[in-house]
Amino acid sequence: METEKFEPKIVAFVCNWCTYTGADLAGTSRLKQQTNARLIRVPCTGRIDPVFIIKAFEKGADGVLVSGCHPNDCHYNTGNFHARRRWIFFRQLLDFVGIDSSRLYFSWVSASEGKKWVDVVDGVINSVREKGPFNGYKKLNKEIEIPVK
Amino acid sequence: MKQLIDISKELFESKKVGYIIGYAEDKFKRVKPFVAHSSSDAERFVFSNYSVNNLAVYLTRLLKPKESKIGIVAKGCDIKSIIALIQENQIKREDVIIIGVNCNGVVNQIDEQFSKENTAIKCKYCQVRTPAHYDYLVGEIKDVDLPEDKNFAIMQKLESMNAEERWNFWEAEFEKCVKCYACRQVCPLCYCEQCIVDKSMPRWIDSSATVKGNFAWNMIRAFHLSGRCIGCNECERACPADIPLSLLNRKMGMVAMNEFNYRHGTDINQPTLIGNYNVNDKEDFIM
Amino acid sequence: MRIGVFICHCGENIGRTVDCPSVAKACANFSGVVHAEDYKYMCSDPGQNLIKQAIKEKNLDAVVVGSCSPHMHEKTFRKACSDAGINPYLVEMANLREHCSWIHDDVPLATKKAIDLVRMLVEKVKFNEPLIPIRVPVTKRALVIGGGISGIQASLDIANAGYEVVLVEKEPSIGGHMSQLSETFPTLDCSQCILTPRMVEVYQHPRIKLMSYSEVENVEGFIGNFSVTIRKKARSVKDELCTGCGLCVQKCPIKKVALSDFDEGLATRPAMYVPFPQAVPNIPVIDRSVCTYFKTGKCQLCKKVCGREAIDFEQQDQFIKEDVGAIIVATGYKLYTIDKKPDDNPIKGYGEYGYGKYKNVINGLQFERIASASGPSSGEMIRPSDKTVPKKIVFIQCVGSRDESKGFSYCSKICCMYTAKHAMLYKHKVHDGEAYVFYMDIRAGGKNYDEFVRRAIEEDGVKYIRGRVSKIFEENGKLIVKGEDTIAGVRVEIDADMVVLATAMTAQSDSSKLAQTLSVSYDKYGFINEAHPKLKPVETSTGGIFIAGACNAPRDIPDSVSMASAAAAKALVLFGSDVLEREPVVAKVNEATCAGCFYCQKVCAYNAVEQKEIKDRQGNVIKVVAYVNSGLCQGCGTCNATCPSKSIELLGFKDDQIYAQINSFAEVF
Amino acid sequence: MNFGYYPGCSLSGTAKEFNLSLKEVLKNLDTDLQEINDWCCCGASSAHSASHLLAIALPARNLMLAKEQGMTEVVAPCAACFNRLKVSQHELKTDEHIRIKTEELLETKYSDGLEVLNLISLFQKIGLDKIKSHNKIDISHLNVACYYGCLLLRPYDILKFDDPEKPTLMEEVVKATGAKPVDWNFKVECCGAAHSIAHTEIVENLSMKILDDAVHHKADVIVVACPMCHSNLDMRQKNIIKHNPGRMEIPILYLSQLIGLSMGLNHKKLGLDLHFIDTAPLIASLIEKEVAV
Repeated sequence: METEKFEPKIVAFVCNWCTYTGADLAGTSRLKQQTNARLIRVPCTGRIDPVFIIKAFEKGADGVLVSGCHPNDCHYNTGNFHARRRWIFFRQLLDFVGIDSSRLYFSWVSASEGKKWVDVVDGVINSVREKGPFNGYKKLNKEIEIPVK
Repeated sequence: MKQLIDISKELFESKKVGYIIGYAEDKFKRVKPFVAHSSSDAERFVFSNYSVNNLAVYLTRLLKPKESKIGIVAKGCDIKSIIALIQENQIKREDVIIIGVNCNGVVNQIDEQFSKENTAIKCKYCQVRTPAHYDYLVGEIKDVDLPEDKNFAIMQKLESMNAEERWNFWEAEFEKCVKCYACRQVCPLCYCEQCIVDKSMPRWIDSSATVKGNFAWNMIRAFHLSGRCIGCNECERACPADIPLSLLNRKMGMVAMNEFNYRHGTDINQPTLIGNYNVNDKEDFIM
Repeated sequence: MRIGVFICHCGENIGRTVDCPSVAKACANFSGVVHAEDYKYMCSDPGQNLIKQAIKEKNLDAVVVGSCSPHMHEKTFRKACSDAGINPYLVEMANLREHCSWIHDDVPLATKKAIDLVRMLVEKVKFNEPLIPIRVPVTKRALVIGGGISGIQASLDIANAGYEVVLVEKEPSIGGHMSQLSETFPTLDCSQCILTPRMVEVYQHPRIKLMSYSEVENVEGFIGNFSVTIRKKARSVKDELCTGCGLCVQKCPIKKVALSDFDEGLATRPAMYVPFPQAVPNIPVIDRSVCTYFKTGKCQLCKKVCGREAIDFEQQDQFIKEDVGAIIVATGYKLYTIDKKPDDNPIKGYGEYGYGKYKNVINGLQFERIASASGPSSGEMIRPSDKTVPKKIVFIQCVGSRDESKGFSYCSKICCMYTAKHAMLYKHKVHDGEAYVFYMDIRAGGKNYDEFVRRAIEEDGVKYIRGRVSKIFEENGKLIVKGEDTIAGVRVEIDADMVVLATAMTAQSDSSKLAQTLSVSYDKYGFINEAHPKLKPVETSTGGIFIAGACNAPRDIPDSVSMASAAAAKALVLFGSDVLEREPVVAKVNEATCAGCFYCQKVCAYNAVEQKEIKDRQGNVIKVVAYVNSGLCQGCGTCNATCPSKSIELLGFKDDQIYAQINSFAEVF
Repeated sequence: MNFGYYPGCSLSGTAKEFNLSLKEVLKNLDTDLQEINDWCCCGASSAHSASHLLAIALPARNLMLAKEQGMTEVVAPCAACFNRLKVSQHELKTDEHIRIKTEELLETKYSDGLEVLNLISLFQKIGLDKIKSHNKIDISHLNVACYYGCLLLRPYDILKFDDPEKPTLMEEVVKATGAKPVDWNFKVECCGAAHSIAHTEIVENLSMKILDDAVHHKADVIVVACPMCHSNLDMRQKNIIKHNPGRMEIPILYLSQLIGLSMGLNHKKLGLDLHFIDTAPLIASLIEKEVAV
């Protein structure tokens, strides 16, 4: 196990209208990417609650990506603006408690930006891989586990 | 204190208030929150350097009297909480009568002796020793000798650490947390009827007092207060495990200040930070 | 819960990179999954039958299909499951094609990911609730705001289809800017000749309720169920009595008291006036700001001459409520004004062209009035300052358009065409005159448009100079136009008799206010946004509100008319059914735990969150909580994320559903 | 009132009379100027064509000095200096990269908050009523063409001074002196600026048009607030007339000189004898009027 190459686990929260569709376009265009990301589709970045991100880290994510429509392109007009304001707080809070910003990424990817999506995903996977596993929670999780005899 | 008692009595006699939340001494001569229901109760009102508690918390915990108002004795910092509660639809301005008190600093912990060293840290950076908003104003301003801001040094130290070191710092702190939720109970802005930590479907925050759950709890608590916390530091004072909770709130306050030049609880008509947006909000962190 | 998992090979598309049989096998072991199988084409008829059969045989109550993107076939599978008796909202799709097989090469890794993706949705579907589409009744009646050519067209289309229309126009007459035009491009047919019959048709239509000199004050409700308050401004004339004889206008003693808006300030009008002879309705208005009676209490000449006793000096603004199911916004445009310095921003406004300084520097609409047979000079080509025939005329295009520093970054679209038309009209009237046009590019896209511009250049000898004008100043009665010919690479100076500026088309000054009243989005210029630039050009962000014409962007007459008909068609589609079905993905409040902080209300872009009082048995208000109007909610879920106690949740994407997905993204941590 | 003062090079050389007249007028308006100690060149019209950094750093040095010396408002009478100081402030505020470089170069931290005033905004600040109250000589017969040139007004986004195409603030000051500003066409046209040396013919051509338009609109005098404009219109005027005969001379005054005249100050103290175009007839006309009264 120790010698096995580290493969980061990435959870991506994406909005239905822009990024999810942009990721669809990447697929339709057969743009190859690494397999580490797991997408969770929500209607809008406005729906993404910081507890999602904490929970993803708790569950063993090494990196989290949040992506939605560009400003002014939001399907729901203002969802991404409210989301952006929350992120400004949340990422600095996470950083302050020791989950630094090289584990939490944000992007605007529109439905037409299949290529950008691939670059974003691969970029995040690569930099988290370089950063190594997120041991903070892994350690805490081990402590809770009931030892199996 | 005569002024305070006179005003309180007058309010009772004119039937303007149903009760007044203030401070009184208990039998051990300790200054404690006290709800006066009559003129004679009001005789017991005191205000001193030992009037630590932020009484605004009771505004959402007590039932509003029928057909009259709630009176409240409040320091400059506590009045910010009252304004915040008004901003967030928890009370109506016309339902409270605020007896503002000029404050000359309060003690750090109730059982301590008031002195320069034992002055609460929040007093160090307080700008509202004379309240900004009130119906009545009592007390006098004296020169106060303030202690150094110990937290500032800790903040600086934390900011200079790398992520792992910060994580370890907080891990050590949160290990002490017993999830008693005193921080929540004492917070005037934690007025939710059901806290997210008490929600079991789904259970976002582990309710057992494990470090993992404590991380989630304290992060979410700070996040839910971001852009809202007015810095009364009651959470930290109430914490039996002495976790420096105010650091988290202070960090969020700094974000609100640096990014938005915003301070909650200063103006009833100010649009709240969360819940509004600016098209030009900073987004240099977004790819 | 009994869940069925169906893995599609999509021919080779998924099967090539994802080992579908082993995915199905792995899924069969997930808790709650009682059936898992794979098939070549799940979306085909046999594939769908497979699902239906399994639902019946295995008594499934939820389904996860691992196939293509939900954007592709979610509807298909929901329909199939619904046919077999499962609520369509208990069906989830794992995207194994666009998000897996098509973007990966490594079969084991892709297969592992596919299993993860299916597992996440199996976990989610366990928390899905059966949802029933929201049904709302439809009021089959339309409101059209704006009585220009777009509003007229939309009103006529809807009314002719058999539905009632309320047409609101803020001016005393309908007709809009088109009624001011002399001739129209590219055919040079007379504008009023083609417009006035339409105006009369509107007036006489039994199903159109025309409310001129009125404005929309307030709009409540949602698609199919709007309640609109309209302010009917006091005309000081009882419109039900007035016959339009015009005697009062003739007798009004203060004749030249105000500049005529219709003539763009080139002529005057009396205090009592009809904007133009063909006005519809032909009912005069008293301009109270200049009327002698309203200023001094004396005169009343109009009242004396009116045989029908229609004059009513005491008339007040009236507020009228109308219930409609659809709203079409056709409020049009106004021209960028260069005749005064815009407030607080001196850089805008073209001081170098001399705002308000030179009488003979006019804008395009003023030229239309000069050229119009019904204009102040009866169509004689004379300039404003001394009423002489200008022998040399300069047209400048893109004044305010395509000029970010001084005006707007957008192209006003119609100026190339109308400038060519102006130059032609001028040359047709002043045969020995010279016409120059300064342009940036000629944008003449449209049927017979470029031919039209070529005609101006080639047949009528209009001289086109590619370049900008830097300064206009007066010298010895001539306007010296200093500019640049970028093709010849020389500076040019023309001593013109008159200069016509093709100023930008801008949004109406109160358009953002109207947009806020309607809760539709608008851009930074005040133009009302379409819901989608390509696929929903006449819809707005709010259901049931449509747009037509230049309120959306600069637009010429044919485009406005076709857009108006499209908007009318959209309204008619709405009227085609008695009830509307909407996706039940809306927010719902848990009133027991809501603390009433109303942050949800602040973040809602659709005003869907309302305040609701909870009362005890005596009728005392115990607390105020949030309430979601599901007719307005669009299902973004921003409220859900904002609510600190999670007392408001978005159905279909509730917290427990997403939690389940996060909880299961990795088999082991 | 007290203002910081950045005279700049021109005011100690070719535009000596500008400096003289300004100081003389301000003395009478109870306004003190405190010259920035150890000021240096602002880079003028040449530094920015050589090095962007230098063009920012030179004015930045002066701004920093002013701050250090406790000033909050600095008057830069020369339009070019005004322009360069404002541009430097703007760049330092908006471009972090250049600010850091400048700070490294000057080994001082830069802080914003200094207000830079030009000649016109200085008089606006002192107050038009105050100027009016000091009027001693009636110059209401004087038709004045206010000439702004380029550097006072453009680029507007940075200078935020007056309408860049149709300015009026100088006219307001002129009105306060009692003189009559004329409405004319070329108040913001370029005079040719630094081409004065290398392409004199361009300057002559451009300045001629300005002079002609002023005369055409019945101006008796052109008033400027820029040493460069002054030198082009004043110094080149004789040659303009020589090369384009049939023209009348028109005196070019600094705004401060005009105010000085209305205050009845000594002509020599205002430096009115230092112009190429003789101001004596103008002064004579004032005295004549005085005598007539």
